[in-house]
Amino acid sequence: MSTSSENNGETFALIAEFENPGAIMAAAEKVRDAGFKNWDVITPFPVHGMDQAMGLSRSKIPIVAFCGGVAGFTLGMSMVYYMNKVDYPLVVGGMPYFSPVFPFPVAYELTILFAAIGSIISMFLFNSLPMHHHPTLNYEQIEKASNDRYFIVIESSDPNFDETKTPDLLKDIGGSNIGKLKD
Amino acid sequence: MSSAFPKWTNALPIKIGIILLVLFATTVVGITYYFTPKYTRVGYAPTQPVPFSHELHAGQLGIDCRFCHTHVEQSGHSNVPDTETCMSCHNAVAVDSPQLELVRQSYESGEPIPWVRIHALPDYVYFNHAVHVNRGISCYECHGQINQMEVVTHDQPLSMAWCLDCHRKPEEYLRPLDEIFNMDWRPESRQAQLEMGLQFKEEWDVNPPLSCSGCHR
Amino acid sequence: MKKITKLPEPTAEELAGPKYWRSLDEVAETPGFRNFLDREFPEGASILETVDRRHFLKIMAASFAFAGMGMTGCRRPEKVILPYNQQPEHVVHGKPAFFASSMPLRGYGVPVLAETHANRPTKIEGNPSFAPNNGKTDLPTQASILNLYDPDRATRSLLDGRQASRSAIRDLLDELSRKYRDAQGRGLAILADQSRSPTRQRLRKVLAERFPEAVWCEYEPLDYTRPEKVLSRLLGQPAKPLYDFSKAARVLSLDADFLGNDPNRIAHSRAFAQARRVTAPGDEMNRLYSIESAMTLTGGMADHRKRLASSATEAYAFAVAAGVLRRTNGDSRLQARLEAAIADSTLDQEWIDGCVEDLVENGSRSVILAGDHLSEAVQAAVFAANSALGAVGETVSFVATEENAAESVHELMGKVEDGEVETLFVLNGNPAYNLPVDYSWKEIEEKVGEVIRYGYYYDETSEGARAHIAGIHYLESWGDTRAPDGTILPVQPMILPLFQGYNELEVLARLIGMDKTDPYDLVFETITELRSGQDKNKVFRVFLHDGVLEDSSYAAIERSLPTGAVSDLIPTKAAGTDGFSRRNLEVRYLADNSVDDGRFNNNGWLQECPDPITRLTWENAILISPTLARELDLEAPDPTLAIVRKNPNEIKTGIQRSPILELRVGDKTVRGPVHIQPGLATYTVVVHHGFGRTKTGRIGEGSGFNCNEIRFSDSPAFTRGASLHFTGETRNMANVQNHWSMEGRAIIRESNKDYFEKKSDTFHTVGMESHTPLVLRHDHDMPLHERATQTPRGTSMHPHPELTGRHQWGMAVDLSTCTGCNACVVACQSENNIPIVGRDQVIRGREMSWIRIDRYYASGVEDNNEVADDVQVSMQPVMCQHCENAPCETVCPVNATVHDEEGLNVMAYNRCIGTRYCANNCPYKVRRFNFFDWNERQLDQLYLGPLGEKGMNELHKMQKNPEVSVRMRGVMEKCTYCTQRIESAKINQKVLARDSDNVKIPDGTFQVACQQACPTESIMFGDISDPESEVSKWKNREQDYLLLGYLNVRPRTSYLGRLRNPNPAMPDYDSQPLSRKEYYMKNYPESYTSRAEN
Amino acid sequence: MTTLTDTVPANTALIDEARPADLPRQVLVENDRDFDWITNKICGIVEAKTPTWWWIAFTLSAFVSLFTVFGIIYLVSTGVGVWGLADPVNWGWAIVNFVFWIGIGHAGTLISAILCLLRQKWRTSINRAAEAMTVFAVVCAGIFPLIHVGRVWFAWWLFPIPNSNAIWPNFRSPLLWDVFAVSTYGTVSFLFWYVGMIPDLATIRDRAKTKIRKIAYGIFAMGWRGSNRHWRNYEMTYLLLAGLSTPLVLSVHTVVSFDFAVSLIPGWHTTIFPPYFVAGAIFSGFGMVLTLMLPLRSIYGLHDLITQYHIDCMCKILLATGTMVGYAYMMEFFIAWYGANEFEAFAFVNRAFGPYAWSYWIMISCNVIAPQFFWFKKIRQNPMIVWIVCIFVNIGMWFERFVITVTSLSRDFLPSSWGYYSPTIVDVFTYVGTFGIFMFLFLLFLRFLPLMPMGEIKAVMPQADPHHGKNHH
Repeated sequence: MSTSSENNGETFALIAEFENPGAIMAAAEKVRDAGFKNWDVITPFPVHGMDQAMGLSRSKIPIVAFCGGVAGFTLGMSMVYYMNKVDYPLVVGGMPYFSPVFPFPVAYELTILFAAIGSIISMFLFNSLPMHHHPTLNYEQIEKASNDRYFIVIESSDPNFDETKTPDLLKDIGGSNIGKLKD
Repeated sequence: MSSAFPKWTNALPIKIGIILLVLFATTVVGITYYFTPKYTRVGYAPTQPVPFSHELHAGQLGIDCRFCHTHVEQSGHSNVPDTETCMSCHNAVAVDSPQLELVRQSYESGEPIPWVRIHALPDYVYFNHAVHVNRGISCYECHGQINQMEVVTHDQPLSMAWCLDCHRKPEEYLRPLDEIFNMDWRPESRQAQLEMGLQFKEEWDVNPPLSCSGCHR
Repeated sequence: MKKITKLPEPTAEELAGPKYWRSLDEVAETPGFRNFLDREFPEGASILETVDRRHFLKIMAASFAFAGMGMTGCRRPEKVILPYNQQPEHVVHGKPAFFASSMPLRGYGVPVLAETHANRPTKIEGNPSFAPNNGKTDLPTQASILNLYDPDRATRSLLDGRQASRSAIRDLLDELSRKYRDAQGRGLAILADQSRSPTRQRLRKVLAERFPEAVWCEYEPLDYTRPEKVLSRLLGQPAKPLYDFSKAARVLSLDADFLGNDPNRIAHSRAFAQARRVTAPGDEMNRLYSIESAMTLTGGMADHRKRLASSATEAYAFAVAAGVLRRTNGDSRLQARLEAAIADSTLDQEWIDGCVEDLVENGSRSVILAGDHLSEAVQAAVFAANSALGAVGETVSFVATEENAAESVHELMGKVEDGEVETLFVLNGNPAYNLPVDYSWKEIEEKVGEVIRYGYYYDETSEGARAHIAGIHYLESWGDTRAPDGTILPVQPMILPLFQGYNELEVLARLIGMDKTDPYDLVFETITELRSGQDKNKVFRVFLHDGVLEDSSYAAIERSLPTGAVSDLIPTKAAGTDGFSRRNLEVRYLADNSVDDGRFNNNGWLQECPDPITRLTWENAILISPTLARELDLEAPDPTLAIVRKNPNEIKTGIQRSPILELRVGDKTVRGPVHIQPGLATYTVVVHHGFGRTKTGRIGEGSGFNCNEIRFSDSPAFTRGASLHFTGETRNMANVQNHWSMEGRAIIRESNKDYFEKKSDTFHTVGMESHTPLVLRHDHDMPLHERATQTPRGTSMHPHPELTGRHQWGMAVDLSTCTGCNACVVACQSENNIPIVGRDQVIRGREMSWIRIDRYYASGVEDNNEVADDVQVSMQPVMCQHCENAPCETVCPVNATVHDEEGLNVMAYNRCIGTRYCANNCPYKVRRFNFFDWNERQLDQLYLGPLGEKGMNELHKMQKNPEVSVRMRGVMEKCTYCTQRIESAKINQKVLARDSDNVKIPDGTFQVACQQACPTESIMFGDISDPESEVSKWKNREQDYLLLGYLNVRPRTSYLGRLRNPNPAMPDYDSQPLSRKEYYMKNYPESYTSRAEN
Repeated sequence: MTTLTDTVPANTALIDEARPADLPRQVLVENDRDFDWITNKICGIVEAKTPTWWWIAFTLSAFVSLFTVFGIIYLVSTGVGVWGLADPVNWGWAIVNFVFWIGIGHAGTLISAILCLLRQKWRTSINRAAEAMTVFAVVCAGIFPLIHVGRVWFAWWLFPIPNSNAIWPNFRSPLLWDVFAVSTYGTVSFLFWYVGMIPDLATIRDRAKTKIRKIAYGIFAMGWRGSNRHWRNYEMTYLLLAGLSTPLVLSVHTVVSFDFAVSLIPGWHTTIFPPYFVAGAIFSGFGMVLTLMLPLRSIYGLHDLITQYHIDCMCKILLATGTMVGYAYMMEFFIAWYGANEFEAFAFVNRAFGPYAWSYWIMISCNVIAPQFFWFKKIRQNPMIVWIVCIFVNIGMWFERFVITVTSLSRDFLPSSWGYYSPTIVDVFTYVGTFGIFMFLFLLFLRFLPLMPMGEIKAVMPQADPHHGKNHH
């Protein structure tokens, strides 16, 4: 067991290392099938098919992006309508005070801007990032996680978690270097 | 391996975010309040070289505005009276008042009295007094209750937005021509003002300019 | 309650008159006013250095000054208002006042009204009381106001090299007076400029009485008095010809620039335009024949123009006169003499016959003019021809002028040579600069005991003088002048002298030793004497108020011309028409169209005002004809110096680089850059006066060369025997127009009168929109006044906001009558506070004028890459066109330029951030950008940025129109249709209306600046939503077209196409104007001939 | 991975012959490098000691960037007159430079976004640097429209900020569209770049040896830990950004082209501008990417990551877009002739044969003729020649903007106002300085940030496939 000895806190999770994408994929499927909820897979790159392997649903971010886009477009159009037609209508080049044509570029850019910012912000929110302090990051082998190793983390808060059974499970599914993550 | 980030750092981003948000909001509100003419101009009441009281002259004594500001009905510029105008009364009234020392001096030496300017528009704004007072806009609308001012105070923001308020809705401010110089005249009610204003607007063909050429040349 | 203004006594009663300006001097007697003025206009250093510009001007009350450190709050700097201590009665704060005066210029005066703000004159307008001019002005008159505020003017008198007080000068004059009274005037010579001032002439008479031996000499480098002298001699009494072009149907000008450089140009232009204006097909139109050596404004207007050396004009003049006499059965002896004189001359007889036939046919409705520089014989022959035509009394009248016996400069020089002159008193003029080169001023200075000089500038003449007496501007002076028709005009001061200067009349009166020396009294006496028996004060008051002395014009002489005396003047042989070559050139010395003979050399507006023909600014050039240029190139030492570029049509790098050539006349030479000028007589070289000053102000310094250095007294206006030589140097010229051809585009639309009669829509059958009518579809047939407000606007896809204003402003410019005189350009500059930018910036192309007058040449050949000798000139004033669908507005990101309710394309300087996108998108290129802080920075320090001096000269500040913002750097500006005048008219109308709805300005209540100045009345401005307004009538004429109409930007300014009226009987007749031919050649290369002919 | 051979019956020899040869699957990382090698390679650049050449280049570019700084100080303190502008050419180098830089800024987002959507896996080795290039180019571009105005201190009026003058910007103006387009583009490009970098920053953080380094990278890594729950949202966001950036990147240059196309100046007023500008932008962007990546490849020995295949792909894109641009040039002439508008016809004749003909022919030779060399494989395989051609493309594209902006303005409707524009020394130095700024920023990027997206490269490697090694043949 190679958890950090200085860290005497409660066990936050168990972590196990895997060699390659194929191994982690198979392992993840097994953890999923074991009914765990609070667990995670740590990979240096997004492994194709891992979402299904972990039993994760489709991300909700597109909805936010869509709302952002609609908001941006509406804002653009209504801003121009208010400023150039309602608040201070001025005859400019014999053009109409408002037409859907000339504010379009502005509304279009705002659509994109709001959608993009919406999706990025929601990505951070959904991921609870930024979170600079996390037990996983205290794992001394974590450097490998962003290089060429794959980990499964099963948190102690999971109802199925068991101090003794779970490390066995991890070992069974091919994990090595099983350690404890402390908070 | 120990993390460089202790646990408390997790709360930092949100805290910083909130601080930034508050800072931003304060700046916006602050600029809106402190850096607009409503604050920078209104209330300006410098000490004048001669403690002339509009409250006394225009209020209590009831002297007409045009007695001193003689050209206001003909000229774009409402003139500041010359010393002679003062002395035409003060030859006889309050002849020895110490407050009038500078006026007497000026009369004798010919040096004009250096009044401090209060209502100053930028160079590129061409406001015309004559056209306003001849067409139903009272001194009161811009200069406030001047007949009650012991010391003249900047009463209105005189910003472009403020000018436009009236130019867009002149009916809210138009009054009978014989009440222009009556600082104490008030419409009976808002409703009455609107009715009267609309009627004047119609009858006099009041149509204030809303584009640049009205004021900028 | 009315205030009583204390005014000094003798005039208190007169001052009660509500409108007129009595005497500033007297108002100024009051201590308060004195004080105000002293503070306002201190000599030398000004205490007003921290003054806030516009308020300084706008507020009557003296000035505003930042109260410096004494701020009571920290919110803003405190400003101080200084009221007039005692307000002059007629002054209403913030409202301009107009006073009648006149501008003296070379003998005659131009009647003017001076617009004053807070007693500061800011703008000159014409005085409409003087009927011949109808309130119109010319270029120098418009610009003269700037001379008043010229920081380089002589601010102090100098005596023996030291500054002299007023009393020192007074003592000097008294001393001279005593000295020469004893000597009967022996040894005193006065060299004066020409002047018809009745008071000055009265003083001269006194002078002649008191100093019988004194010499009075008058000299002008440009002398327009020869016809007068000849006529006086012929008639045996002082007389001069006075032309009335409004009655002239046919005009032949023999080298006479009567529209350009002529003392009576304003009245000429106006009358000429009247007779030329065609309001509908069928109207009469005059026809102008011109024979000239230089390309002048008159030549530009000509329907038939013949290039001919000035020295060869005599023969043509004789031939014309002989032809007229023959056809009218005139004096046969004279005819014979004339014919004998031209027996050997080579003449274009066909041309002359065609022209003479036409003149004779129109008889008394024709007129012939000869240039003032042409020989006495020519003048006489032309008078005789006019008499024979029956024109005398109709189109030309001989009027009796006053006696004006002055000695010529030649006689004076004789006396100087003989050592008879001890004191040479130079009254105005600048002989050291502009005497012919054979009179050496240096020698004269040495030969005479002392030179005392009275002048406005400290110039070349002042340099060697013992005393320089500082003159004052006409706007600071009391005086009088005569209009060219003899009407006496007052010169009244609008302002006390800004500096310590003397009135010319006062100086003269003191020199004479008169008791009364106050110029006001002198003028008062002169005028009231002329109207003896009437109430003096009333006469004088009316005189000052109206600005003219009624019924004082010269009376017509009924006596007919003695033809015998004429024939005696005719030489046996007319001056030769041949013998010219590139080694034997003729030189013609002309007045510069802007700076005249150099008297306006330090006037920035005039220096930067492009010559209407060459379009050069800031300097003169040696003008040569294209043929001569090609011939000279054979001698060019290396190809880079060639005058004619491979393609002179374009100036490739945007800068005109001219070789500097040396012009040799006799043993004298000048060096100057050459400029190829079409329309010159092939071997005539034209040089202009007015440049190459060695002692002038900062503006004029280093501009051009002095043509007087090759001008000889025996041939002061033109000479022969000159040659040109390459020097190997080149110079970049500040030419504001790089390209002379219209490129076959229908920009200036022209038609011949007879073709227009046949096909009145001829101005609409050219240009892109003529074959793309869809562009203008929907409202094409709508009446103008409806089109102005109800706007489907052509084929636009989108609805347009309606223009809801009470008035809809518009302008029309009549190209048929525009001569290109530039009066509008400077009027606009003066009205709208337009800065000058300096020669260097003009070369870069950053001139700021809001109106430019485009000048195009058309030679009627397909490949017009090489400029031809014979061209037609077309002028087109272009200013902001106030497009309804303004392309500039659409692209401004900050709404700094938008439309107002009345159809103006307004420009809010204070909103502009200076993207310059609007200027790019303007198809007319009329927007001007403040690349630097022209107003606040010295023109020679523009590139120093903040390291340079900052701040506008106090004097220049005083000229600025307080009703117009002075623009800062980084903002765009352009013609506003004088929005300040529109607003002021609207406000006045509203003030009048009070509680009525009578707020519509009646047509003609006000004029815009260019319109008001235009001597040919070619600009009309007004409300186009009113079908009865004058401008609507103009716009409804057949000739009306829109410049670049196909763009559907719908300009509010339209042009009335130019009509030419050539004579089909002439050999150089063309069925179409040449620009029209070029248009057809370009657009219909195959079928153009048939089109042009039908 | 299954191929056709598995499914086709063995006896169809005829078909076998007719069937095109089985294309070998292109190797994106050569020499069978493993994940660890990639991590070390890319992080190594950041972690290694600062090389001397970097210091030299950095100092040099910092010095050159001072040109722009001083140019701007002089400009703002003295006036726009220090440039060569004058009537009628009121836009000169500033706008040319703006469009030039914005054009360059297009390749990055394009590579990231469009190629991402088109599943062009070869983009991975170049997209990070290209995105960085985009951001820095936008920075350089953004300088010009800001400083070219006459009163910079009022430039904030371009934004719709409520004010006591109660006046708003004019939304009809293409310049205002520009304000929105360019600021949106700058923002989104930056975010796109940054979001893409987060996992790599986490890698560097995890490898960091010192605490300062750990914190510095840590802050920007936002606590990324490679969790698959995060990857899920992250991937979706990245895909969305790619999807949003694609229309954005097309719209930005379209809007930039509107600056010209919406006006009525002959030579500007053409409907072909939006596609033509976009093609030109892609063209110049790829030119710049190659200009930067080829030297980097040899300096850092990235031949295994930026393979010949990559260069080949980019050359082909250059060839395609260059030809499109050439087509646009031709089409402009055709329309000018076919439209029978004398002003427009003149404008184009004037371009090719007028006083600015020299710039037109520089443009044609660099943009249309130079890329034609890429038809030849030999040339595409010679990095030196490719690099030289790319330099020509950069030059040519600058001249394209010069030709469009200046020649059209210098001679428009009224011959009386024709003129000629020449830049001043201030114009030149301000422009040259922006290359300093660009290189300055790019060098900082090279030194401190991951040059390539390690995660993405790994993801497109065969080893990344969970089924790798199981049923491959």
